[in-house]
Amino acid sequence: MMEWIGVVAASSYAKDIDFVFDLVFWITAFWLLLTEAVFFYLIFRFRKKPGVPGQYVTGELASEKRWITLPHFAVLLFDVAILYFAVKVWYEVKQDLPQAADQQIVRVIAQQWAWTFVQPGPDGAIDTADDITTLNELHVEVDKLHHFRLESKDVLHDFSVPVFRLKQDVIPGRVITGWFTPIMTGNYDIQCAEICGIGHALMPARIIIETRDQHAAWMAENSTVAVASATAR
Amino acid sequence: MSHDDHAHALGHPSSEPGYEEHTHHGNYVKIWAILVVLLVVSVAGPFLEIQVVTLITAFGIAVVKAYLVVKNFMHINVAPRYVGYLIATTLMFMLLFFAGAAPDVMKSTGTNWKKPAWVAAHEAALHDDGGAAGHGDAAHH
Amino acid sequence: MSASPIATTRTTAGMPTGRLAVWWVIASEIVIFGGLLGSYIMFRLSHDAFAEHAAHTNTWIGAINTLVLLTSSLFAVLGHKAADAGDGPKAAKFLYLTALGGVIFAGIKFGYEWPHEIALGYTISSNTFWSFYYTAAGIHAAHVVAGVIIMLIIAPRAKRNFDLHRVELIGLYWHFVDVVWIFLFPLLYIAK
Amino acid sequence: MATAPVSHPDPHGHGHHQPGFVEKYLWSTDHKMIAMQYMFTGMAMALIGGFFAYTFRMQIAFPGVDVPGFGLVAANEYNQLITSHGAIMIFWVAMPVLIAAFGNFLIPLMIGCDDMVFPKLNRLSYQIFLLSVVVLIASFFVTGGAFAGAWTMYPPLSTKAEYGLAPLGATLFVVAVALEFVAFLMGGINFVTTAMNSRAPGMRMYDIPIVIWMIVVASILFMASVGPLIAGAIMMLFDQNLGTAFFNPDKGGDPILWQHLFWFFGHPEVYVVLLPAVGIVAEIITVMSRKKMFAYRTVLYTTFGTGVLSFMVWAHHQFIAGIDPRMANIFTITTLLISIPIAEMMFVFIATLYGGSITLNTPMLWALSFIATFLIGGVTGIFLGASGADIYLHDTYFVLAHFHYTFFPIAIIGTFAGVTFWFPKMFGRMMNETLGKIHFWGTIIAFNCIFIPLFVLGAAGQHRRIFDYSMFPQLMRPELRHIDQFATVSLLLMLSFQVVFLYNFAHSLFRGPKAPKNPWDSNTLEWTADSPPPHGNWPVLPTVYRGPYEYSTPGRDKDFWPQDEQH
Ligand code: HEA
Ligand code: HEA
Ligand code: CUA
Ligand SMILES: [Cu+2]
Repeated sequence: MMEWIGVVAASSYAKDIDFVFDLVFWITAFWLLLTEAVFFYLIFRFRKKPGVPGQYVTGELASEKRWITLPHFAVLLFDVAILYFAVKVWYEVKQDLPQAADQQIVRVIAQQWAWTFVQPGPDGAIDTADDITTLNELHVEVDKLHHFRLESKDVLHDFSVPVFRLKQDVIPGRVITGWFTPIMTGNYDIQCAEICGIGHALMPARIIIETRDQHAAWMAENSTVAVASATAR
Repeated sequence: MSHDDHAHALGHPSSEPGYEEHTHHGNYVKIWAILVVLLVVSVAGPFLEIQVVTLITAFGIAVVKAYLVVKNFMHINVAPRYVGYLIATTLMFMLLFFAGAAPDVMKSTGTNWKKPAWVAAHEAALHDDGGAAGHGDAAHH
Repeated sequence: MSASPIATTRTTAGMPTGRLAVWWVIASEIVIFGGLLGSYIMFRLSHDAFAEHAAHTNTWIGAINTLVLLTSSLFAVLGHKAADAGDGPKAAKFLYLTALGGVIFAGIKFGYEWPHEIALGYTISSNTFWSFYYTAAGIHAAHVVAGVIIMLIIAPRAKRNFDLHRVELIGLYWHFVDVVWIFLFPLLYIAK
Repeated sequence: MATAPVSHPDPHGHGHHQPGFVEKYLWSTDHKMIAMQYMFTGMAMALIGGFFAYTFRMQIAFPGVDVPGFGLVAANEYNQLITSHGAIMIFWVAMPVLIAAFGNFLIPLMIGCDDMVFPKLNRLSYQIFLLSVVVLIASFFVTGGAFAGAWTMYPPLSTKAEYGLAPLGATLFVVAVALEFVAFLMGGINFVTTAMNSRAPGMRMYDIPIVIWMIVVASILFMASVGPLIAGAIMMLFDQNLGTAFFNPDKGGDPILWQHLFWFFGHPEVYVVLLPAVGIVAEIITVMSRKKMFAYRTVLYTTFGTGVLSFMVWAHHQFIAGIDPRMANIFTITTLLISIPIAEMMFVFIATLYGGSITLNTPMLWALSFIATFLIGGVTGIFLGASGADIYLHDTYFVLAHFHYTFFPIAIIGTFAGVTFWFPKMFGRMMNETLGKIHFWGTIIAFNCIFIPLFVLGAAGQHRRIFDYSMFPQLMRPELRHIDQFATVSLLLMLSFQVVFLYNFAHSLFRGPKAPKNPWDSNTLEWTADSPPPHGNWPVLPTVYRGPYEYSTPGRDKDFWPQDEQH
């Protein structure tokens, strides 16, 4: 559904989230159409006709009540199906934190109204002098596991990357960790999805997903700057 | 449908509310005396300096005292039963609220998150306790 | 249009209207205090620091105030008994005594305890413990004051044997305020 | 005609003195007059809220346009407008109209008593409500302007001036909301006590009309859920003005605590407004299809079930907000479960149509369209309740479309249904059917044209509370912009159709044909009183002999059997 609307699936779990969406879509579409069909049919079938009085149906008899209890057990079954996949995907995206040998850590710092991204430089460790700090631009390498750490300097914000189907509020006073693995290259929106004051609409950033080589080149170019400015300080 | 069912619901013919049924009045002074004794115990509890004892004398006794007041002074046992259910339901809802909120608010770490600022703020407060004055004006600009 | 509607005199729920309404008031008050104290307990349990702060509250004053409220509750229920017996003047006397308890409570709190603590530098903005302390005790004290005002309105009428059932209603409310304090006392003063 | 054993001791001074204008319209303790006060206030607020919707929808569709009648919508103004729009529509339209106006009007009339049990408390409740309106409106005009932090008021944005919101506006906003809660607490206690204690002789539990049950359950839900938020509002006021730090993480508070306090109330609140609307719809459907309510008791049980469950789902609004991910699983389960009682309720209403003799007049059209559209709102809630999908959908226009597809049927369609149905009883005159149908079709078609497109925009990733999307290339695709424009144009259409309603309403109020006592051949007690009922409602209060839904009972020549008719 989502790709049909025109949002690509650029993270490893985007398709799973889309799957939950599609599943719910088809189940609820089925129920909605069924209910509406019965509903309109009944309105049409039992419209007022001269000489035809209404019937006296209490709905208290078991044979009548069946018409609402059976559907309601069916709804329960469908609910369980939705639940299963919803919780499974939730676990995968939010609860689980996969580890990999070469995972990349990104610190995402939100403030009114800008995003700061801090990544390890060539030494591979975060919070060292060669960290690369970028403003409103996140460069990541395709097919690589990234852990992000969300921090806020002032109010609530929300780190939302629609093409990843990823969204997480950023809470001042907390550090929230999460992960993503980009699976295609490109240049996409990052939005702030939690109202954060006057500039809430003016807090866009870009995520730039690069191939391994491009990313290495970018890092080489920027780490020197970082090192240089760090030593200059 | 029989009309007799409805007859019993015709209600009391009372016009002055509350005067046809009198509450049984017990010995209130005795209850009061018990409450005061319990109060003394709960104040004395901490002097033993055993945390468990303090907790029991503080909160166990609070529950007992509340029970005594609700039963003997508020006469909940002679009120219709739904009153008890009503009060119990609201208390249940509060427990529910606590259970839902505590995993975030009471904890300082959880699955994939932690609260460094919260911990730091409270440690800072602990260290300069007593010198609490002066914080208030700094907070508000 | 002074006569109350017939609606008020009916009792299909098996209880006089006024008493039923006061129980509903109490139910909705429980959730107000429940939300506040629930939040307080969450903070309290997660911070050892709170115990340190709580050590600066004055247990003796808390205990005296508990005694005052318990005693005023006794007067309230004795007033109820007198009202049931149809003895308006006696009921009014007990109501005044109850109100006196409320006044003493508020007097100790606003006249001695709080000024003392504020003078020591523990203000509502000192830290979250003191914020909760003043907020919870303050909301409770507001209930005490409201109760006293209502009693002072009811008592003169009760004395002339009018609206005696109101003596019971204000009593119910007053006991509830008492019960809230019964829990506030260990929460704010004892658990250190 | 019923002859009740209870006689009226005091005919409320009829003929003794004529109440003056103030006493009659402004200082009245009569439940019907208070209901009208609530309704007209709510109507005025609906027009304000609708006007706000017009201003910011114009800005979304045509960024930077000089909105006719308002002017330029800048970033901060936009936030103020949506905040006020959301708060007004929920707290000052849906609540006063559905709970207070219909509750006040219907409870005494439908249970057969002469007034609310505490008429003066009732008057006070309206006055406090009016005060809350005044405070809210005042907040638009103070320095810095109205509050702009969304109706959810999440701290720390809403508590600290340094984050750019006007502190006075924020304080007044919280005060207004708190006052409104106090007013509805008083009202709720009155409603519940009245319905419990003052039923007509002979009216047993299961003889109470569904709408009364629903209003009572809604009031109870309100009373039981609002407490923590009242405490929260006080804490927030202290955070804003006294420098406390309940919600300020730098000094040891926790912003998430507010979210829990808010949504513990916020979710039950949506059912608080849902239930009365559903009740109104239930009454209309039975009357207009001449059918007994299908499985009356099941409706009650689903109502109670919804009520209890509604206290267990609140954190589904916070899935993404930083709560512990493990808790989300529990709340997903409860959230999906709540679909069951509500589905059952909807099935019951649909089953009620079976075997009926359905008249499609204006009230019935509104009632039926409530079901048709609310179903869409309901099932889209399931997308959001499924935690896995909410990761993507949270705070997008999908959420927005979901809750407008629930709120609009409730607050607007349900209100129109109730107003057109009870208008004869309220004002003693009939409304015009033709104008009513024009208004209906115009509104309902335009409504779907506004909000169906917004689902698509939400699925495409468009976020809420953004005044201008030009910073987001992915959202600036012309297809998406066209969809937004289509929605806005549909809104203009819908607003223009409201003129028909307002005209019909005002015209019928003074010029409509006189209404008979019981224009719809309905069973419930209110239709046995005069239209409009006098002060005291009946010269002799009625006695009840049967349930409210005895339509088309076999063996009778009339197809209805009023509750107070002995034979
Ligand atoms: C009266 C209004 C109302 C009503 C009735 C509902 C009803 C429901 N809502 Fe909605 N909701 C809101 C008003 C309402 N909501 C508002 C205002 C917000 C946003 C607030 C904000 O952030 O500003 C919101 C947001 C919201 C969210 C948070 C989204 C987010 O911010 O990320 C969620 C998530 O679970 C949710 C779920 C539900 C569910 C499951 C129901 C259920 O009750 C629906 C149940 C009904 C049905 C399911 C339909 C009938 C059933 C069938 C036809 C059978 C077939 C069904 C199945 C097989 C499942 N809602
Ligand atoms: C009951 C609730 C309700 C209702 C009815 C509406 C009605 C409408 N809403 Fe509202 N809306 C909210 C509740 C509601 N909204 C909430 C809670 C928010 C979230 C705020 C936030 O983010 O903080 C929101 C936000 C919101 C946004 C999002 C802004 C953003 O996030 O950027 C948008 C955008 O399109 C929108 C549009 C509309 C439109 C076009 C209508 C139209 O349907 C309006 C049309 C109005 C009328 C047609 C009035 C008709 C009434 C009468 C004529 C009077 C009749 C009365 C009687 C007879 C008594 N709304
Ligand atoms: Cu940052 Cu919105
Ligand atoms: Cu909800």
